[in-house]
Amino acid sequence: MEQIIANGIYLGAQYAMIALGLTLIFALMNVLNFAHGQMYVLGGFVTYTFYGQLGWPFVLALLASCITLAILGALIEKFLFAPVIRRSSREESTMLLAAGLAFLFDAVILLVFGEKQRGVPKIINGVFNWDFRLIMPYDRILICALAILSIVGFILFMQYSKTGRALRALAQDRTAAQLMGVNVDRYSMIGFALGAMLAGLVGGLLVTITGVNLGMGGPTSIKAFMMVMIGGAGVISGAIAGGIILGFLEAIGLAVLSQYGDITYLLIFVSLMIFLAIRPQGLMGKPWG
Amino acid sequence: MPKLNTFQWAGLAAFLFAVFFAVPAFVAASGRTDLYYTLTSVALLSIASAGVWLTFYIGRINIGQGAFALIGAYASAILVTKAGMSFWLSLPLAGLFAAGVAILIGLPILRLRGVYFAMISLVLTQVVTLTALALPITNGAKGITSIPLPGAVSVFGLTLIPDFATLENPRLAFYYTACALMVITFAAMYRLVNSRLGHLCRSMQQNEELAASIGVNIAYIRIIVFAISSFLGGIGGAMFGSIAQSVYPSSFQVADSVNFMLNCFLGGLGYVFGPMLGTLVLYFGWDLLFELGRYQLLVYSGLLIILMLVLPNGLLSLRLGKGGGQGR
Amino acid sequence: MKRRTLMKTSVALAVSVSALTSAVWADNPVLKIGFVGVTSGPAAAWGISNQRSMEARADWINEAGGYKIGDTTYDIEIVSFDDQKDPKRAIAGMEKMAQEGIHYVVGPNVDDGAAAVRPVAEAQGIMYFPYAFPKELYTAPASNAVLGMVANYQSGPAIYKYLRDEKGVKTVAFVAANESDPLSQRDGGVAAANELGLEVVSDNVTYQVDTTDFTPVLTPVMRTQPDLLVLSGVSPANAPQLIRSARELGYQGLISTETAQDATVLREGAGELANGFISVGGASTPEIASDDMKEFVDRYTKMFGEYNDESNTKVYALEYILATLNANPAAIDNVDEFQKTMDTFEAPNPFMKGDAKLRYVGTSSFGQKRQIAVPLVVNVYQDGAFETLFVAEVD
Amino acid sequence: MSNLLEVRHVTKKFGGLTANNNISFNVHENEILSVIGPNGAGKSTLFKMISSFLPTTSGEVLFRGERISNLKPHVVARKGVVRTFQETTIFKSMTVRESIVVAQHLRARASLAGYFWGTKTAHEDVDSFGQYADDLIEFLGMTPIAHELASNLPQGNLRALGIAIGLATDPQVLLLDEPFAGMNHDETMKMVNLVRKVRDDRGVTVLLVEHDMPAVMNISDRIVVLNFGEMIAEGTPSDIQNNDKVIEAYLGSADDEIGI
Repeated sequence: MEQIIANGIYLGAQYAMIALGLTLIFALMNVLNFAHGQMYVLGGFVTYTFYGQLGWPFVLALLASCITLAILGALIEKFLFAPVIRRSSREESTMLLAAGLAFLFDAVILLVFGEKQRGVPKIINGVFNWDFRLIMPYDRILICALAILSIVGFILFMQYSKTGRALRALAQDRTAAQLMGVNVDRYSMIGFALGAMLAGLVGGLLVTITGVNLGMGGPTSIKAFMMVMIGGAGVISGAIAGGIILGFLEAIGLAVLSQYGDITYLLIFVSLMIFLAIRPQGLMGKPWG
Repeated sequence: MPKLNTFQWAGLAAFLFAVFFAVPAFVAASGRTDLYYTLTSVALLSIASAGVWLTFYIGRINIGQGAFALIGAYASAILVTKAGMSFWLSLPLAGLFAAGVAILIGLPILRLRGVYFAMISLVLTQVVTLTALALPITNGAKGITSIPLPGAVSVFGLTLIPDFATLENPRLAFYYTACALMVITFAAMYRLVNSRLGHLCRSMQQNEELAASIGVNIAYIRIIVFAISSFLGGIGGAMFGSIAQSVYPSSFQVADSVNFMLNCFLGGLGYVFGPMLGTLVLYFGWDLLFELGRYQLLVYSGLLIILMLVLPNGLLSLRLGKGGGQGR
Repeated sequence: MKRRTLMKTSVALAVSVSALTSAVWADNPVLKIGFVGVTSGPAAAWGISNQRSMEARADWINEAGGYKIGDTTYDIEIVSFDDQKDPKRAIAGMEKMAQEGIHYVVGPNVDDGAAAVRPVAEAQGIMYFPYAFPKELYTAPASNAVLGMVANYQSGPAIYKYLRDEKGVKTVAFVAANESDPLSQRDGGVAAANELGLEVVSDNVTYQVDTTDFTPVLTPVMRTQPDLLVLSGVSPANAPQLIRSARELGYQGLISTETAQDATVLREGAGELANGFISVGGASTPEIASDDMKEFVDRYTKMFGEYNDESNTKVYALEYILATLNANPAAIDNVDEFQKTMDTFEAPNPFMKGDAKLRYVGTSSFGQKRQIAVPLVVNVYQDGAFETLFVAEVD
Repeated sequence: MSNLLEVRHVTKKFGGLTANNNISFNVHENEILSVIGPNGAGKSTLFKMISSFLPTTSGEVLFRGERISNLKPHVVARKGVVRTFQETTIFKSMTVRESIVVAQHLRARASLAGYFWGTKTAHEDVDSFGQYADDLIEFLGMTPIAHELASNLPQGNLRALGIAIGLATDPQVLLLDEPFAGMNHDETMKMVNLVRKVRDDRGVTVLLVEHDMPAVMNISDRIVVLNFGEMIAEGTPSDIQNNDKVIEAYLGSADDEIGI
């Protein structure tokens, strides 16, 4: 039982962070960022390069991941998404762009970092073991704590900083924000950069535990979509709730249903579909997000 | 009920001529027999993409067509291998089965709109894959292999379709079959879009509430359209199963679902023939870049992004120029 | 105007790049050998190690002046097709090979692709060397597929038997990814273990390939306290994480798999926790690697920056194709001749010390010789490198 | 005069909040009846319940003695009770004529499959739709803009387009949602005349919700007044003008544009 809760919290925290970036970008620009998983992988590879290969301190490498992805996000928004959104007659057209970007990242990652699974030295050794009732390696506890801290930091940032408030206004109502004097173009770019940065940050954090390989991008995006759906698209609290719920579903499902083998995920998917049929806007979303 | 003008008749004739005569003649002359399979794939994928396009037409972003293609592939494979049914009978049944599943699933999920529908349809592909892995009738992880080639069809002793296994070149037979199916599909689509159902779909795409207020049974039309869409997916999947003579849970994956959607976007969502063109360009694009080796994906995705920047409303918007968004 | 120039430029760019790469200049006539497999996306590692080992070997041959078959010396050109792990694409790839006049193809890497290309290969007269295990691919009436490695239902029993006899293993647990290939391999492994009289204590735990935390997956397995944990068909990406999770959960027993792994990946991903991990490799461990093998590893490393231990096995397929053609030059464009030669073919194995032979096997598994004999080298990982545990042969 | 539409004890609660409490009134055949009230009086909630776009909490709405509340909106439309929307709810990328043609689909005699195969009935339908659309466009004086895209029309025309779409379904009762909102005096007068013409020439009964008092006084045969979800008055325009409760309600509310 304790183990399930601990696993749930650990998974939930990392999932929530992945979902946060995705939902932020969605809320601001109505873009379903298919390339989110690839950004996460890229963040992992940057940390791998600086921490694992060049021997920088972990925190600096993490910072490098954040900065790289933020810059990348800003550039992508400015030169790709913004023009396409401006000129396209249907906003869903950005999906093609996002998918193209996902392919492009996959190609670049393959060429630059190779096809192999990569890993970095552990940050801390040792395993916390409470009488075999609760087993958790120390590095996992640390990463979990860092993830929760980052989430709290992000919430505080969105709540109290000037930028955060502007972003929230923008997410709520683009036109109204414009009327209130928010520089929509600029904050869209900042928001996208921030979303990409979050992806990079999780990637950097998790590379210490799971390692990283180029195949992780697509499935990560899909998981992130699911969390966002559970919580409600474009809502920050929803993304966090969705991440934690999915984390717990996995932890519980794998523990309870293990003897039935292949059905944990099937059940998660099916119950998600039933849930959405009953509550189409997710837990906290606005209808038709 | 629009009548085709002379120009359109000429275009249609040229298209049919190209598909059924010029291409085989070209292949025979140049010896590029690998083109048959490539073009067969394009035809079949564009059939499935046409289904996706139709769901776009009622304002739903459908990233779940891979699920129905897989269902169709399995339905046909099971009917052929386990029940000993003729492939030609199993083909429409596979489509109908996919449509039936679509109705069951569509009842709850078609109420969702926007990204919610998009994301849940994406999950659908995984659900079907996982189900195929878990079920005994689909033979789980081992898939269904050694499916016989389509057999002969004869009426009163007259052979309409020969037994593919006896043909020297089943590729050509598959090519003709796929192209015939594609032509029928798109003719039907054109007809449908320009008939009352198409008009009602358009009204729903633009405003579901207003459509309901003028008496359109939106729930019913959504289901009908989703069923037709999935029927097409099932047909495409069943054909692929027959060509590969095997079906695995991974025969159609999330990537396929995404590609079906991309085909529609690339061709242009406002144009019936968009999915056909989009499939052709995306599939052939990949094939043509084959020479680039390790840079294939890089160049491919780069071109995709550039295309999107230059023609954000799809390839067909080029022909119609600015303000042609409503031309169909 | 502007958009038109942009399009023109990009088209021109694509054309010129393709023109550049396709112009391969050679004095000798060129023998093309194909590769159809996955070299992009999540499973890229499988195909890339394949493709690179072929390219490295071909390069080496060409540098040495070519490969002599009959009276002609050929330069070897590798034609690769990325099937993106999509069986539909794999068919297209095989068609492409037929179009290029290629009769010998390595790949595909997975079950569904290997099954899907069978009709084309048989119709077009192509021998192909998949890395997929389903028996119907190699059993008559199937004729054109040759298994390019040791199947898990062959290596599994050997490993389990060794561990039962030498390490006193009595109970086994199986874990597999929820995908076709690993699940099939798990079922094969379970059958083999039962046959050997081992007790299978857990065989229904599966995981999604994209799992980032294996602790919840492994917890129920660890509760059964097996002597041996088998990671059926585990991908190199998942292996280190699974090992790490199992060890962190306090598991003390043995861990093994029947697929090839990479030492660097294990070291980076699991560190010393991976010590004692048993996997199946080719012939690069110092005990058995010949000088040719060492040179191959050097050349591969020089060409691509980093060696991949999976290539130990994957280098063999090309060698077999060439050596068989050498034995019967008539087979160069006639796979019937090739199939005839397969029954009696024998040549020295250049990659192994001693008098090991290249020959076709598989009679006991498939009823016909449709498998290349690669040494079944069972390795154990120790501090960043593999050590040979034992070497066996398949018949 | 017979009762075409009967609103009987209709109540709507959102959680603990009562939006409409026990509202009852009748709409007679061929009359123009307006529901008015200050902002937040519950007009649009009532409007949505009559057109079945919202379910009632209790009570029912009858049309020719048949219950039409708590049904699907399209079912109510098929019975002949059709609502309009405010101007943003249109078929944006259809022309005026296309919109009107689509809206006639309830009059279709051929089935969906019939249209697909192009049966004789379907062809006749299509011809008659076009004919009817042209007639209606002329009737509404929209001929000059018949082939304009809806998204390109100015606001005033959009409102008329909304009414045209509603009329195209050949309704017996037309429910108008704030037809005069945001219009200046001239535009309002034009719209008043249009609505009257619809009733007079086409025999369509009209129920509208509105808070523009002068227009309502001008156009209505009878008026129902809501305040805080309660019905406080019902009667002819002159009755209402002199009703103390109504005057109090309007003077008591802070922000509105009263015309009394």
